[in-house]
Amino acid sequence: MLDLTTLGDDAIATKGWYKSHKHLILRRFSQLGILALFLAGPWFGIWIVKGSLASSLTLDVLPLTDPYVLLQAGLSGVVPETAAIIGVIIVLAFYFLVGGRVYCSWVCPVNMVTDLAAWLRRKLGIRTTSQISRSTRYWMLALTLILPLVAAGGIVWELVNPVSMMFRGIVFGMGAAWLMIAGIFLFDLLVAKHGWCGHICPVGAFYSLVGSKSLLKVNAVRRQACNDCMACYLVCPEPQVIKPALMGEKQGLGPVILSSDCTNCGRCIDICAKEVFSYGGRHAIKIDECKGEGEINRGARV
Amino acid sequence: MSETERKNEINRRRFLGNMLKTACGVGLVGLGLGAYSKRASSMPANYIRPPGALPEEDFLGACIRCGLCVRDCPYDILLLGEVGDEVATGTPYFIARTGPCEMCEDIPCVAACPTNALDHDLKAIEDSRMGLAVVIDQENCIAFHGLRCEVCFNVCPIRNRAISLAMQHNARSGKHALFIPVVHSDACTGCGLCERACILEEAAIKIFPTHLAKGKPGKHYRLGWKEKEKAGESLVTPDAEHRYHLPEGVRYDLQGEGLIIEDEAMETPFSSNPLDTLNSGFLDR
Amino acid sequence: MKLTRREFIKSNAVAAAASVAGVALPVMNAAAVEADDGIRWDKAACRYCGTGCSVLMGVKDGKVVACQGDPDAPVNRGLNCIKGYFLPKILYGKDRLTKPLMRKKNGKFAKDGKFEAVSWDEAFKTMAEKWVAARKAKGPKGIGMFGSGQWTVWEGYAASKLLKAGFRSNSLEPNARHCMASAVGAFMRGFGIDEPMGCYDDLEHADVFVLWGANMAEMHPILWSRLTDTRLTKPGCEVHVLSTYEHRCYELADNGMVFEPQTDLAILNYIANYIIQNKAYNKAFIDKHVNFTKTPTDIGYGLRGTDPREKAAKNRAKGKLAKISFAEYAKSVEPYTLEYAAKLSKVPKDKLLKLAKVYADPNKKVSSYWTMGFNQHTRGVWVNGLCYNVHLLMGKISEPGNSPFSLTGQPSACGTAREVGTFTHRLPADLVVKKDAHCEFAEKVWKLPEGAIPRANDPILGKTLIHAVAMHRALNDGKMNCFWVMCNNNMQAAANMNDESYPGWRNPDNFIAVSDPYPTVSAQAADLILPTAMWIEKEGAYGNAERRTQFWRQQVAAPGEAKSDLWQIMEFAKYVKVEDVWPADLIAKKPAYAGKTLYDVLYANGQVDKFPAEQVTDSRGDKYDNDESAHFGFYVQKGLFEEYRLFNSAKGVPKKGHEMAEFDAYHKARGIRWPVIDGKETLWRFREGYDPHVAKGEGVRFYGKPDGRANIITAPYEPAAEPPDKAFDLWLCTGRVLEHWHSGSMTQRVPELHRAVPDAVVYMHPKDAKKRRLRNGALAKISSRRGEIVCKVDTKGRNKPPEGLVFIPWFDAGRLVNKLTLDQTDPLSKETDYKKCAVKITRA
Amino acid sequence: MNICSLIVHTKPTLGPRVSVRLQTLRGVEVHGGSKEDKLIVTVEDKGETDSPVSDTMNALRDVEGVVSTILIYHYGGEESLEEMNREIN
Repeated sequence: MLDLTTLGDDAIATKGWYKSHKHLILRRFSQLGILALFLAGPWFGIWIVKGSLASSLTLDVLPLTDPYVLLQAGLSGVVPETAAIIGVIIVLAFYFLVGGRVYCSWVCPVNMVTDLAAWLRRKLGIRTTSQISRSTRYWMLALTLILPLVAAGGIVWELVNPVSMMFRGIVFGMGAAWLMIAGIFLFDLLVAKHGWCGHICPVGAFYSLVGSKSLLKVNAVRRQACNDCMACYLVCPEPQVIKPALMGEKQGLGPVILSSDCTNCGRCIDICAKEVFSYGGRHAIKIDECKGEGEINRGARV
Repeated sequence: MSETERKNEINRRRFLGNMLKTACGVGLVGLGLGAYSKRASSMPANYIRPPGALPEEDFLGACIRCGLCVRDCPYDILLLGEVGDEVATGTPYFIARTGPCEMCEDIPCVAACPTNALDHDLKAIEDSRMGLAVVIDQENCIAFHGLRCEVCFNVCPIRNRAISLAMQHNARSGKHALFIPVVHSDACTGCGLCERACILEEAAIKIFPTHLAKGKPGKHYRLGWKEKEKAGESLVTPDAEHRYHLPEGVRYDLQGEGLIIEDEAMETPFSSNPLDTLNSGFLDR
Repeated sequence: MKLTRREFIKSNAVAAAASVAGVALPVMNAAAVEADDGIRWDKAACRYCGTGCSVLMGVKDGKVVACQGDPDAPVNRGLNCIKGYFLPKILYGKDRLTKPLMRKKNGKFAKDGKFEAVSWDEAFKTMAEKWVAARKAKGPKGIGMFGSGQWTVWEGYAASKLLKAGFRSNSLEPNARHCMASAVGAFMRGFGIDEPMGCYDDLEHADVFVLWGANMAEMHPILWSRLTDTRLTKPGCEVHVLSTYEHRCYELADNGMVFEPQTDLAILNYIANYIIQNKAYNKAFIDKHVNFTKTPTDIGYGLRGTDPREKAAKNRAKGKLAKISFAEYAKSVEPYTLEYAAKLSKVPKDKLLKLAKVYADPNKKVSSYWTMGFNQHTRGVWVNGLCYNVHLLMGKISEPGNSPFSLTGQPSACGTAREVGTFTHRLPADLVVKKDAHCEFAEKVWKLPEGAIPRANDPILGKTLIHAVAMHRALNDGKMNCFWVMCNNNMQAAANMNDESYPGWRNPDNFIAVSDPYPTVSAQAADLILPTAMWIEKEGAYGNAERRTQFWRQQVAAPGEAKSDLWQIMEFAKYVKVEDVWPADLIAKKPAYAGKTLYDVLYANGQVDKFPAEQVTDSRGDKYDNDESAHFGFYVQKGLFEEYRLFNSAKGVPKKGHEMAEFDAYHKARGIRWPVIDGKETLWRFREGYDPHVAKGEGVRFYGKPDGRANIITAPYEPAAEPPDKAFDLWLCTGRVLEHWHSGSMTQRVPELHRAVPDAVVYMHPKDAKKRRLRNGALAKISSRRGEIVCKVDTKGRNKPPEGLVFIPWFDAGRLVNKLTLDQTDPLSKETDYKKCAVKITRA
Repeated sequence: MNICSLIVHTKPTLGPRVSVRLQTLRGVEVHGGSKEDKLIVTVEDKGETDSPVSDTMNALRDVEGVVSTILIYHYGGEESLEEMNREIN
């Protein structure tokens, strides 16, 4: 078994610390930056973005609205304002292009919590995990969309949704929401690996559907160079998405990670000492440039 | 059954089993959520929704908890429900006693709402019905004891229409009047300025959600004088002229004060029309 | 539950902050809720207005913890207005002054220095030095004192002695000059004796009420409550309201009239004309009790002599009455037809006619009430008089329900400012310094050498009279160098702050002392601030508008080194020697006074110090402190009051009619209405049966005048000093609101009252606002020829001005409306007109 | 002996953090209100020389996250600490 505590050392050794954490840092910048934009108003009176992830107004002109929550509202019988519809179209178009779950890894604040839980799991060597189906989230998604139709409380999911709760908590006031966040953290740490984001969260499920045909993808473009170190699987929050692209050459599968579960987080790009992965377009399957080196590596592995 | 088939069979069973398990689990979560939502959709009576808010049940369906209304309130009175608050998480409300609605003419909170949870058809703030002011504690409201307070009346932005003062005789002091604040639901917006201004330690006038504040008369009953006023005449044949047996000096005013005994002792040398006296020139006589 | 004192105080502190912040604390300390056990109740007159409600104050552990309206008080029967409800809180504002503060630099007084705490000794030493120097260098007008209708009776009396007898200066004025002087002027001219002939019982006996420039609904809340009750319960009762803008009284009005400012003069003349034309006047009454006179016209506006309006005036400040016949009088009001009055005043004819008719109806008892609308008027004495004319023509005066009634604004404008003579021209009990005989009598009572009190036109000192507005001008011109302001906030209250008040106070030649419990606008502009023990922190007496004198005991101690105004006046007198301020020849007339201090001469004169200090005790045996008695060693208040009583009871009293009861009687009663004769009080004056001064068979006698006849004084309509024009196109009227008292120095420190009305707003007509692209709640800049302020627009509030007029209350220290007003006065009464000047309004 | 209570306005949502910072100052106690961004704070000293309340109140203003402070109540007494700590009923 791999020593999880030294995961990524290889990449640091070959590429240096920065390159092997580049996307992680960029993501944190993105997540915190978005929070900062929302907080600049209430804290410093600099009003760039108002509202929350559910719906916001940037510089008093650009409306952005979360399609998932608006869909729930719509199901409970609401006709939204034009601004909200425009906002939804902009958001949908964006995630349609860059991948729905980019929301999860580049925007969602809960990601920082669950990433921390995953990191601690590795550092502490916690291996216990309960069997929860990864499809649970789609069931949850279905549930959250049915509830507004049948239950009395309107957008029921928003009563407990930790994703919006955490963001709103930071921007408007936390209340007891930290309990919920702590619950997710402990759940991920002690109960199920990638339990929340990878199995249960219907928000992720929704965005994964939004981005199922997205253009921006991670591409195992130099998959021949793979030395089977397993680092990418271990660090990936949705490891099942890697295999078809990385190992699928034999089955005639392309090197692009096509699964919509992929969050485009780029951790695999960072962690790989052999620089197998890179971002690319959905249809870019140029693998020839490094074939030679790939051959050698595979040979070595065999 | 071949090895592969058996494997497939096991996989299918496991798949079905897993699916059932997941479905049951999610179903349970759903039941829990449903129950919780019912509880969470009840709100303390002193939590008031912003102007234009849809009826509570619709509001909870329409509000996407974005907080834009909170941000656009120029007086910073709107709060967002936090987890643990007795209000649906992330939904806006205000508490009149500490921060009432200042009734902006352009209603920025409604303009900010992306989903019509705050109804964009609300064009004039005077038409909003956030709640209804109720003079709830008539024992402690000092106006009911005859003290000259009237702060609620004076701060009310719908002057003299939402709150008026009913002037009554103060039987206790015998020579003072009471100035009793009376709220009129046809004009009160529930802004809460009165509740904030109330000078008691605990306000005697409070804003309540309209459904809690208002009674409802029996469908069958009409107030006769109001119906007559509406119709402009009696609903049935007008009363015939009445005539009575009366002694000298006594009249009977049917619609007015009833029996009138003209007291001769009270007679003065003056006509009831002052002009008769004024023009009589008796001083020059 | 056991608590330490520290915890208890802290829990109170926390509760106070939480209630202000509107924060609910999870567990409030049980100490915050107290039982009523151990509260000592005692009566007092309410601190605020001239209504004179009686209140009971509850004291526990040396602190006022509770209050209630006095259920046994005839005025208010246990009721209060909203200000009275919060009376205890005015004592405990967080920023009470507790130490004398003087501007200093390098350890010495400096006009441009910063305020530093000093001892009373240092404060008075510095002050006495300045006062003596100014008195010597500039004469009697070199110094000045500005007192108050909120002083207690003996404070006013002691001040009158200090200035008039001690410093030999008539530079003493009360803030009542801004408030009641016009009423006084009209009483003296019309009746020869001050204060209303009726009493509050008129409120139950009248059939018709007419309000002339009195917003009783807000300014005399409890009286309004009585008036309203009569309107509700008495068949046929009518209420007529006149003002230059619609206010809360119009809610009850049967005949509400909004007239063009200054045209009340024309309306009253119209009513008189109507009565005469219809021969409705009471000829028998007129023949027996009335003289007809006329007053000089075109008298100017009390502005500085350099003002072109003054130069143009033919009879500047002249008021000598000339006798005329009834026919001449009738002719003088003849031009005031209904058409003319309606055209000038813009009041519909039918409304004016309705008003005239009620006055002219001999069967209707009419009570007219007025306050600042009449008094703060460049023709204030005239307009007061015109109202008396109407009542006198009809004989509707001095009997239950028929009453022309001048309401006072302040709690003791009558009791203190007027009765004990704190005006420049007055001495106690309606005596005046103009008359030698009056001065001689006062000198006798006060045990002074002859000629000690400066005459109005003194053979040696020259002209000695100087009124309030002139004092500010004299300060500004450097002619007056020392000024002591007590118990009022004249920097905020006086008109034309920018051009007169402020430059005058900050004139480097001048030394300004301000005595106040709080750091007011005046205190900020002063050089020496003296911390004051207020209201029930001292034994006191107020006299209300119906001649009712009410006493209270000292119920709590003042904080820190704060001392009552009485203490300050008397203690300061110790720092001045007779030689400092009296010429040698005067001292020579009374050699015993040589080398003495003013304190010895004025207060330790064997008369004031006649009553030894005693333990003040009430009928239940509760004991009360008396800090002044303890300090000076005798019962100061009693001594002063009893000496004042000599002005009504000593041999050779020049004027009768002001008789007071003995000191001790007042501590037992809920106020007594003077004249008090044989222990009986007087309800209606000048009427046989009610007034013991009217002999049997006389029916009515206006005994203030030698011939027992009142004066009907004809006066025409004359325009205001500064009507709106193109540049400044709106009338500005200023005034008060129910929730705040005067400059707000007390009520703005009550969180609940502040929350109810936090800021002054400009009330204006929605059309006027729209024309200036303003709407309700918008910020507006209001500017006049003298200054500008910014405040919020209110088009929907309690006051509804007509187009062309705006109203701004003056309580708000953050929006000083007197930067805008003009220092115009009635040339006769010298009272400022705060109700009419021209402003313009733009978006801020 | 001085006891004062103040309302300390904090930047939005910073109430709890400021509350913690304030309690490090001598004689300062926070009694609640952090949810409204308005803290109810008492300041007390034990005599004239020992860190007078005025200094502490000035220090309050400089604490990060504090927007403004308003003095609501001031008790200043001559009593000794012993007197103050005596029980009342």
